[in-house]
This record gives sequence, structure tokens and C-alpha cells, in this order.
Amino acid sequence: MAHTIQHLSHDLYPEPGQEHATGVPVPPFHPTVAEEDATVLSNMAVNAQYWHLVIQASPLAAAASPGQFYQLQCPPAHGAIPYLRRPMSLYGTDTATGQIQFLYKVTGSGTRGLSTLVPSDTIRILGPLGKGYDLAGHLRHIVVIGRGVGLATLAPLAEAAHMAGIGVTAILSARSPELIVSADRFNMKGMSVIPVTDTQGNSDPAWIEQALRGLISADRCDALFTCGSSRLLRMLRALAVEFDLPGQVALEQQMACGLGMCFCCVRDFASAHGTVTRRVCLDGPVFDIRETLA
Amino acid sequence: MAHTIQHLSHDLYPEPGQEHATGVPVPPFHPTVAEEDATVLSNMAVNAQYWHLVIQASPLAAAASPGQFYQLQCPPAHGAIPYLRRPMSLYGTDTATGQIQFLYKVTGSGTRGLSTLVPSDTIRILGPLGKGYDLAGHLRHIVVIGRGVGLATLAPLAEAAHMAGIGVTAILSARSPELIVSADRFNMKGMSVIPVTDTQGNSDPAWIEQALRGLISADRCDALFTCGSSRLLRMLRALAVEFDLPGQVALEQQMACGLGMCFCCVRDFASAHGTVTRRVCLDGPVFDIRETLA
Amino acid sequence: MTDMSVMIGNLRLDSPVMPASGTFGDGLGQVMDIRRLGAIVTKTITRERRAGNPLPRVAETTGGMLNAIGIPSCGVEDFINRTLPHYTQWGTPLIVSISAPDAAGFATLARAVSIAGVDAIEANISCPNIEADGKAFAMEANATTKVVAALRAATDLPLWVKLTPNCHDMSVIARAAEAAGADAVVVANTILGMSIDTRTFRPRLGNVMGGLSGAAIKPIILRQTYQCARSVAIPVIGCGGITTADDAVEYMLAGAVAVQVGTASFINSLAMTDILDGLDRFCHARSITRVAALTGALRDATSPRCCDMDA
Amino acid sequence: MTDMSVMIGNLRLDSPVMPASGTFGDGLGQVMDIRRLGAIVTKTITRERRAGNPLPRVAETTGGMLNAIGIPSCGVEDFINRTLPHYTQWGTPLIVSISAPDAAGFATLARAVSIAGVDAIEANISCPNIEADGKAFAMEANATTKVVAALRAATDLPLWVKLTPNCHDMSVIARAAEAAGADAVVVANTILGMSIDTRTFRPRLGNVMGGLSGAAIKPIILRQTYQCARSVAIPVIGCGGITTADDAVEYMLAGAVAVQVGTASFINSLAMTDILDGLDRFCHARSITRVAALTGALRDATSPRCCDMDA
Ligand SMILES: Cc1cc2nc3c(=O)[nH]c(=O)nc-3n(C[C@H](O)[C@H](O)[C@H](O)COP(=O)(O)OP(=O)(O)OC[C@H]3O[C@@H](n4cnc5c(N)ncnc54)[C@H](O)[C@@H]3O)c2cc1C
Ligand SMILES: Cc1cc2nc3c(=O)[nH]c(=O)nc-3n(C[C@H](O)[C@H](O)[C@H](O)COP(=O)(O)OP(=O)(O)OC[C@H]3O[C@@H](n4cnc5c(N)ncnc54)[C@H](O)[C@@H]3O)c2cc1C
Ligand SMILES: Cc1cc2nc3c(=O)[nH]c(=O)nc-3n(C[C@H](O)[C@H](O)[C@H](O)COP(=O)(O)O)c2cc1C
Ligand SMILES: Cc1cc2nc3c(=O)[nH]c(=O)nc-3n(C[C@H](O)[C@H](O)[C@H](O)COP(=O)(O)O)c2cc1C
Ligand code: FES
Ligand code: FES
Repeated sequence: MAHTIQHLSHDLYPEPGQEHATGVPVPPFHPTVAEEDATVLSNMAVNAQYWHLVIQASPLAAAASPGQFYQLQCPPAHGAIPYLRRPMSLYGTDTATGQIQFLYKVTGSGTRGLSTLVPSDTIRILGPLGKGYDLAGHLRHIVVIGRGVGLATLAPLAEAAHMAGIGVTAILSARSPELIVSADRFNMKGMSVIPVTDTQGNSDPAWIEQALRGLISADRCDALFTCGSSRLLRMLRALAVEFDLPGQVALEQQMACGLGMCFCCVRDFASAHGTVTRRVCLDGPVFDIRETLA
Repeated sequence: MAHTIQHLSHDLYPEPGQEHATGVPVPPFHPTVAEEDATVLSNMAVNAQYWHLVIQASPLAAAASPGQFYQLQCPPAHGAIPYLRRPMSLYGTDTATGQIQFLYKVTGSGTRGLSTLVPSDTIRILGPLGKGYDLAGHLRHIVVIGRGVGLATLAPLAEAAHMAGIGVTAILSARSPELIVSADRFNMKGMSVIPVTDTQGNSDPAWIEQALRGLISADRCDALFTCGSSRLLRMLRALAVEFDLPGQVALEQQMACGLGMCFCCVRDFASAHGTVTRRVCLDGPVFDIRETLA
Repeated sequence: MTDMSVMIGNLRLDSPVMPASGTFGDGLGQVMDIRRLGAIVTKTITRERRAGNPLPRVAETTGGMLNAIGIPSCGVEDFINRTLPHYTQWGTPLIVSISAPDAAGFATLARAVSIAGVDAIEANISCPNIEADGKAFAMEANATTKVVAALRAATDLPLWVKLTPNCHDMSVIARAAEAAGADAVVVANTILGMSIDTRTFRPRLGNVMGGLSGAAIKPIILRQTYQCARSVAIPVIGCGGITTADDAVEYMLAGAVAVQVGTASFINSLAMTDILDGLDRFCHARSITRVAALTGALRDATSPRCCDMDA
Repeated sequence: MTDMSVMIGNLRLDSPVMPASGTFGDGLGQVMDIRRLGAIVTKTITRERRAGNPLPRVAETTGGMLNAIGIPSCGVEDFINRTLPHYTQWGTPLIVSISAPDAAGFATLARAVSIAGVDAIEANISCPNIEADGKAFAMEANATTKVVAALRAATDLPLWVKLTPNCHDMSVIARAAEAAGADAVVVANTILGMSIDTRTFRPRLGNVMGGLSGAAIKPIILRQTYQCARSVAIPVIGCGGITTADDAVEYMLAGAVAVQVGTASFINSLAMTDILDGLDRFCHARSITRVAALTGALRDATSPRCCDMDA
């Protein structure tokens, strides 16, 4: 990494009381998003597809809420040198210690590079980024529905809801039972977990829809929270409309900057003013389910 | 490393007896220079400046003689990604086991990358390359004179001479005594070592010239062998001419291909036909001292 | 501390580093101290509202990236009413990048943005994505003369003209821009490129072709900066692959008065301030008191020298 | 095993992979089975003996390299008497690359090498290092027409014309070459670039400017290959940054009939045979029986698709 770690690059910032060239005292700059070299604490395969990465970062970087994400600079692997950074959801954070967790699936050059990280390596990160899930508004019981690595995004949300005294039902979908990686993270007192898998034959959106209708009629679903899968999203949007339920989804889109500068991550949304284009990185990645299109 | 290891890329070669598209049997191809992924066995700093790298390669790659070199693909380090390979002299080889040694000085991005290698890493190599030193011709006693990391090239030469029953005097020059890295390699029975260092004040070409004149008049210098330093080279060339002594020098030049294809490593030489341009990688790196210019 | 100020014609910038058009947004202000930049350059705007190109809009390449964002624009009215007030918050000189389909359109738009709060206009006459097959004004001297003359007549603001590398002799185009009244040239926009997904047999960009940027193009744009700087008397602003302070120094030695940083900010949000800090250290270590002294300070090529193992 | 043969006009090559001019030498025969190549392309030769450029002749860049080797040449006589017999040892079709300062010189040289053992002529009308400031024939359609017509009149051998990427619309040049009688175009030579040593304030190349090659330029030359292939009926041979079989597939999908590999061989001497093996596997996995079927098989750009976490 050629990058200077963050505090070094602040060396020459005018300190409070210092004078600018113009003679006017310049207030010091306080970033609200961190660009820094974090240190890898651990990076381990949790099963055949997913890896769990824990890094040591600054308190500023770790001050994230569920649904937010980071841009990670992935090291070269197998001759491929990832140029752009890769977006990864917050999987867990400890603001006190500055530790941040990610759960990722190895799919291409970037994530393959990530999987080569070993403890004490440095990794350049930018974050926390974007708008996370919103748990405001007198929610009593929510349902989180995710599939595959999408559970990475939902796990900290479920925990946050639990801490806020909101009941959580988690419908965790995967190809097969051993790929439901974060089941333990949803295993808190009072949380109910419904695992559904392709191998068990109950992961079909239709099956999940039935389960949801049950929860809704039992008054155990004030809001829906999901992530990623468009098949599930379509079904959830229909339900949200039918029952006038609030719902939030974390979307994915290819990203170059992660900061709203490049406009590569745009997506169309329904809004009161007709179809509008929004940047997933800045306006999301969490959006109102009913505004999503496609 | 994206590169396929060597034997894999030979999978589709027509095997002996197989027919070519034309129907004529094609004799199998036998490389005489190896392009392969070798494995790092060890890589350690020997002092503040030099590193010692040992790799496990194929017998073909290891079949090298002193003065020959390899092109090493250097891993990325500190954000810099070395694109071209770097030439490194053979420092030692064991044809039986396929182990090859290098001694290198960290000077820029490539060698900095090399220093990050750890055991079991793979490193892409090409070699052995070029023409090494020639010990033919009834030599009884030779003098090898080198400085700094140039000793890397001379150490295996001194050993080869010793094995061939040729007496060796080694004048080893460096900034300070602890930087004479390979002294042990020259410490064989019957070899005499003259360490000269800047700190001791005896590394001046003039001092070395006196020592050499002594050796020549004592009939202990049938030929001169050196490497790298142009100050020493000029002095040695003058001596070689004055006493009509054979002499060989290993030269350095920036290299892209190492195989005589790109013509970036050219240098002018004196020859019977006037000044000629030669490629250091293919026609050298070892040349007749008296033909060198500059 | 080194004197970092540079003059672009009559416009004084406190520092020679600014963002490249289309690679800056106020999101960056969360990470980096915008006040340290020499200027802010906006994403190119057009008169009308525009949608931009189909997705995917970016693709990664070796040492760089392709983009075919197009010029999604909220239109000039929205820009003036909503974006502009936002961009003046830091007190940093503001450069508005504009584009139009013809010379008259450029002039109209230049007139519209020649208002308080705008410190200069950057005419993007080089965007390779708008016209079919990547054609652009800045590919030909005549078209350049025409559009720059129309712009010059339309505004009193300093006029920067951003050139395209997709031409065979940029110094001719730079001279045309200078003669028609440009106050500076920006060298350069992205290089037209392409990438194909061999799994799907389809282009990796929705727009098929796109602009290559990032470290990979540095040697090419640096060469064009050198050629332009030798050909015109107006300032040349270098832009292409600048990632480190060393890159910025290369551009300045080749003749650039200031530099723009684009793609590098995507990979390191602190790229611009890191470069500023690095420039300061570079100058300090060499007792160079004004960064402007680097501009054009390139020496002759060395005569052949052989490598030497002398320690 | 995939049928690897391709036709370049009337010339049949057993495989679509060959070295790029100036990046091949018989030294490679120690490492790699030359017989597997579709052809051998020689370093460009000139009529007279030439010295080439001052050192340093190469510089490393991000994902590529600059070279300003120049065209050191032993002269055509020496080439015919000494080099040619050597290069025919493998029975691989031999393409002789030639260069000259004017059309007449090209014609004379083409005549001189139209002899037994030579299977085609590649006219390097694009080398950026010969003329001052990187100018070359292939930068202009008129100059291209003139030199190609002269060459066509001078030889009956298949005539390949190697174009320069340093132009603003290569398809125009390609059409000029086709109309004047070229049997194929090679897309392309190196892109003019520059690099500066910030420690010494001097250019990193003895020649100041040089040609950029290697992975970094692939998106640019791939785009030009695509543009040329859509513009001419004669075969296009792709050349620029090809390092892996995937790169070769990209070029073929974009319209190349065959590919040349240059810089990649410096980094992996087995690059060309690795690419051949990879092409074979690629075709095999897709039940493509003839590699030639890849040429121009690019599909339309995809419509916007969002990413999906569905496993
Ligand atoms: C806000 C957000 C949060 C995410 N959180 C997670 C997470 O917690 N765990 C996880 O495993 N994955 C997550 N992803 C997806 C992750 O970013 C991609 O898997 C990753 O970028 C793939 O990179 P690659 O180089 O391995 O794959 P390649 O396919 O080689 O990537 C090629 C290019 O496409 C982009 N790309 C490919 N797939 C995706 C995708 N699904 N989303 C966005 N860009 C993509 C890459 O960033 C890169 O630019 C998230 C994506 C977004 C947008
Ligand atoms: C035949 C030969 C044998 C060599 N043997 C050894 C050895 O045993 N141990 C050792 O420490 N060094 C040796 N060298 C020198 C070694 O190749 C350089 O130190 C190394 O290439 C520097 O690369 P870098 O990226 O670290 O430095 P940088 O200065 O960043 O390199 C920049 C470019 O210049 C080239 N370069 C820089 N210095 C040299 C040099 N002295 N010779 C050739 N190219 C250079 C690099 O290859 C690269 O292309 C040898 C050189 C040659 C030609
Ligand atoms: C995502 C993206 C969007 C861009 N948009 C614009 C634009 O709107 N107007 C413009 O003149 N240049 C635009 N550019 C080009 C940059 O301003 C700059 O000229 C180019 O990227 C080269 O610099 P770099 O290598 O530092 O990125 C854009 C570049 C990128 C990568
Ligand atoms: C060292 C070197 C020497 C070259 N010499 C020639 C030459 O003599 N004639 C020529 O037409 N092209 C020459 N080229 C250009 C290559 O043939 C090729 O067009 C270019 O390098 C792009 O391909 P690549 O990226 O695969 O290297 C040379 C390239 C390099 C790197
Ligand atoms: S990723 Fe750049 S705007 Fe969203
Ligand atoms: S390094 Fe290429 S010819 Fe010597």
C-alpha cells in the first residue's frame, strides 16, 4: 500500500489557532467518514463460500450503523490487480474498540484478493458510507428476510433492533443449511429464526410469502427489512403494498467511488415526482421497498 | 501469479509419435532455458542492505554456471507493482536438488518487492540466461575482485575455480567490514581473501592496484575476474592491457526481456572490427575486460 | 512551508491541485478538507436535463478504469439554483465545466453560468461519450477554433478548454484554442477504450465504448502535456492518471502549471491532500520555495550511462 | 482439439498467435516451442544499418512499459544473408517488418525482401520514434495511401500494414490502407508516451518520448481494433497489451482474425503458447470447434441489470 495512513496526511492541516495564507484563522477540519489503513485482525473461511474478516480501525471508521458499507481496497491475487475498491456491508462493529467485521463471498478478483489477507496486513478502507436501515417509528416487531451473503447486512440490523427492544423474526435463506452462515448472530433471546433452504425445498419466494402472511396476520410484522435478492424483493414489495407495510431494502450496484461522485451506481426509483434516478452509494444503499423498481 | 506453471503449459505439445496438423511427426520440444514458477525456500536479510533468497526450481533452471543470471518477477510492494522482471545473478546453485540462491540489494520497487517474499511463496523465474564466466585455458591462479553486491556474482565463480583446482585470490571490497557479505563463501582451503573497505581506507582502486601488481609479479594472477564497479573495471582493464592478462567482467544494464529480443540492454564494445554494439543479456553479461569501453 | 500558489492566467489558486471534472462531489467533503484544494471543478453540466448512459457505466482495466457515465445533468437552471450555492460553501474557487452539442449551445450555456460564485469556465469540448463513435470538437482544430471563439465572445470569465487525447497532434488543437481566446488548456480528458466480457461475449459497458482514466494513461497524457506546454504560452493544466505527489511533479516538470486529479480520488479519497502534502515535502527537501518553480523545469535527457554496482 | 487455423487473406496460419515486431528473437526458442506460433514477425528492418536510440531505452510504467529502442538495424543485406536463414529454421511462416523514411524507400525495401522464405511483408508505417515528435505515415490517410500504393506496386507478397494508435480516427487510415491494396492491417503499434525521473528532473528515456505497450494500453487498442474491423473487409490483426488467452478472445470478439503478442513475452516467455493453450480450452469449454469462429462474435451491450446477491 503506497497510501499514507490517515493521521500522517493531516500533518499539514492548519491546526486550530493557526493562520491560513489569507490571515484568517481556519477552523480545523473534522472528517465524518474515515479514509485509513486498517489492520487485519483475522480473516477466515467460514464455509466453502464465505469469509469472515475482522479489522482494527479508528473509532471514526467503526462508528457505523447497520446497512452502511465500506469501500475496501483489495490486494492483488493470482496476477490480477483490483484497481477499484469493492463495496462491503458492515457485518458488525465495536465502536469502543474500533473493530469492524465483514462477511464476504469470493466471487471475482477483488474478493479473491481479500481472501489472501492475513493478520497484521494493512487494508485501506473508506467508510462508513451511505444511509443505513432506519429503525425509527415505534416498531414493535420486524421481519428481516435475507439470502446468502445478504445475511451479512441483516445480522447487525437484527441485533440493533433487538437492543432497541424490537422483536425480530429472521427468515434466513440459503442453498443449503450449512451456508446459513450467520445463524448464530440471529440467535438471541426473543429472536425467532426461520431457516429456509433450497435443499429443504422451502426457500421458494412463494413459501416465504406464506410464512410472511402468517406473521402479518399474527401482528408480528410492523416492517420488512431485506437485502439483495431481487426475487425476494419483488415478492416483498407486493406484500408491502398490499398491507401498506413499511419496508426497507439494501441494494447492490457496481461502485467506483462510493461517495456519490461518479454516478456509476445509479438506479431508477418510483417517487412522488415520477421515476427518479438515485445513486445507490449516497442515497442508499438502503431504500424504501415500495420505491424500488425492477 | 496468474501464470500457469511450466509443465502445465506443455500439456498440449505434440508428444513424440503424435502427428502435427500436416501429418508429419513433430519432434518434441526441449527447452534449454526454464520459464517456471519456483518456490521460495527462504528469504532473509543478511545485513542492513543485502538479502539472501533461496528458491526451489527445476533441474533445468538450476543448471547454471557462474556469471549467468535469471529474470525474476518481483511481487508488488508498498503500492508499486513492478511490471518488468529484474535481472539477478546466480549466487549459488545445486543442480541435484534444484535449489538456486540469489544475493540482492534493496534499491527500488522491484527489489523491495523481492524482500517481501516468504517461504512457500511462488516466484516466476526465467533462466539461466546469458553467457557466464569462462574458466577454460589452463589457469593456475586467478584473482577475483568485486565490490558490494557484486560479490554475489563472484562467489560461485570462486567456488567453481576452486573445484577445478585453480587457485583463487579474492579481493572483496565494501563500504565497511560488516557489508562484506559473502566472505564465508570465499573461505575455502587454499583460497586467500583480501578484504578492503572504505572505513579501513584500503578500498581505493589505487590500493587494490598495488595489491594486484604484487600478485602479478608473484605469478599468482593468470587472469582477472570482476563484476560491476566501473572504477575497478577501468583500473583492471589498464592492468590487463599492460600485462597482457586475460580478464572477464560481468556487466549490468537495464533489461526488459533478458533473451536478446528487445535491444534495450545494448552497450558498445571495442572489437577487431571497430566499435560494435552488443546486448548484455545475450552476448554477456560476462565480457572480455579489454573489449569494454567507458 | 512551500508557497503553493499558482496563477492560471489572472486567476490565483492557493494550491496547484484540484479535482478533475466528474470525479468530485460534496460527499468528498466528509473525508477530506475541501478548503485545501486550489479549486473545485464541477461535473460537466448541460443546458437541458440529461439521463446519462445505460448501465454498466464503469469497467476495471489494468491500472485504470473505463467509464461511460455520459453527462447525466440536472440542467443549468437546477445547477444554478441548487448545486451552485452548495459548492460555494468552502470559499474555494469554483470552476464550472460545461458541454453542449454545438458552438452556439456552448456560448449560451457559458453566458448562463457567468454569474457570481463562478470563477472560471472549463469547456469540455472533448467528452468522448456524447457523439457517436467518440468524435468530439477537440479532435479538429477548426471545430476547436469555432467553439472557443464563440465561448470567448460569450463570457468574460477565465476560459479553460479541456482537450481530448483522442487526436493525433494535440499541440495543434491547443494552439487553436489559444488563438481563439482560451485562458488555459486542460490536458486532457479520457482516452477512448473498450472492454469485453468473454463469458457473455458482450461489451462491459452499456455504451460499448468509454473513456480510459487512471494510472495506466499517465505516460500518454504526460507526453501530451509536454507537447502542449511547448506549443502554447497560456497555462497548461495537467490531468491524467495523477495518483501521487511524484506524478504531480512529473506533470509540472513537463510544463503543467497545475494538476487535476480524477480517478485516484476513487481509490484514495485523500489523494488530493496527500499529493499536496507530498508536493510540499518534495519542494522542502530540495529547498524549492515556490511550487510554481517546478513548472517546465525538465532537464535534458541524460546521455547513456551504464548501471553500476558501486555502493 | 480446436481447429486453430486462421486465414489472413490467402495466407493460412496454423494458429492465430504470433509475436509482435521487435519483441521476438531466437533467444525465445530456448524457452518456447516456436513451431507452435502462427507466424514469426521480425523486428523492423531498414535498408541501411542504423544505430537505434540513446540509452536508457525502456522505462516501466503502471501496467506497461515505454520503449524508445528506435530501429537498430543491421541493414537489409545483412538481414537477407544472415538473419533470414536463421529465422526459417522452424518452418513457421515468416513475416518481415520493414520501415523506410519515404514511400519510395518502402517500395525498394519491399522489393528487396520479396524473396523465398518470406511469407508476407508487414509495413511498419507507424513507428513513433523515427520522425521528430512522433509523427508517422499512418497518422494521415494521404500519406498512408501513398506509401501502401507504392508497396503494393513493389511486391506480390501478402502486404500487412501496421497502423499507429496516435491518430484520431484509425478506421479512416485503415480504409485508406485497404483501398491502396493492403491485405491486412495490424492494429496497432505503441502509443506515444513519456516518463520523468523526479529525482533527476530528466526524461527516463534517452529519446525523451517513447512508445507505451503492455496491459495498460489494451482497452485503447481493443477499441481501435473494433472500430477498424467494422470499417474494412480485409483481416485485422490485433496487437496491444495481450497477455492472457482472455485478452486474445477479447480481440477476436472485437473483430481480430489473429493477434500479436509483444510485451507480455518479456514478462512470461511462454505467453504465446500459454495463450494458445488457453484459447484451446476456452473454445473447448464452449464447444467452439474453430477458433476463427470467435472473430467478430461480439454481442450487443447488455441492458441495465442490477447486481443481485442471489446465490
Ligand atoms: C453496498 C454494497 C454492499 C455489499 N456488501 C457485501 C457483503 O457484505 N458481502 C459480500 O460478499 N458482498 C457484498 N457486496 C457485493 C460485493 O461488493 C461484490 O461481491 C464484489 O464487489 C465483487 O468483486 P469481485 O472483484 O470479487 O468480483 P468481480 O465480478 O470480478 O467484480 C467486477 C466488478 O463488478 C463489481 N461487482 C461485482 N459484483 C457486484 C455486486 N454484487 N455488487 C456490487 N458490485 C459488484 C465489482 O465491484 C467490480 O467493480 C456488496 C455490494 C454493495 C454495492
Ligand atoms: C545481469 C545482471 C545481474 C545482476 N545481479 C544482481 C545481483 O546478483 N544482486 C543485486 O542486488 N543486483 C543485481 N543486479 C542489479 C539488479 O538487477 C537491480 O538492482 C534491480 O533491477 C533494481 O530493480 P529495482 O526495481 O529494485 O530498482 P529501480 O531503480 O526502481 O529499477 C528501475 C528500473 O531500472 C532497472 N535497474 C535499476 N538498477 C539496475 C541495475 N543495477 N542493473 C540493471 N537494471 C537496473 C530495473 O531493472 C528497473 O527496470 C544485476 C543486474 C544485471 C543486469
Ligand atoms: C467517472 C468519471 C466521470 C467523468 N466525467 C467527466 C465530465 O463530466 N467532464 C469532463 O470533462 N471529464 C470527465 N471525466 C474525465 C476526468 O475529468 C479526467 O479528465 C480523466 O478521468 C483523466 O484523469 P484521471 O486519470 O486522473 O481520472 C470523468 C472521468 C471519470 C473517471
Ligand atoms: C521493445 C519493443 C520494441 C518494438 N519494436 C518494434 C518494431 O521494431 N517495429 C514495430 O512495428 N513495432 C515494434 N514494437 C511495437 C510492438 O510490435 C507492438 O506493436 C506493441 O508493443 C504493442 O503490443 P504489446 O502491448 O503486446 O507489446 C516494439 C515494442 C517493444 C515493446
Ligand atoms: S459509486 Fe460513485 S456515485 Fe455511487
Ligand atoms: S534485455 Fe532485451 S535484448 Fe537484452
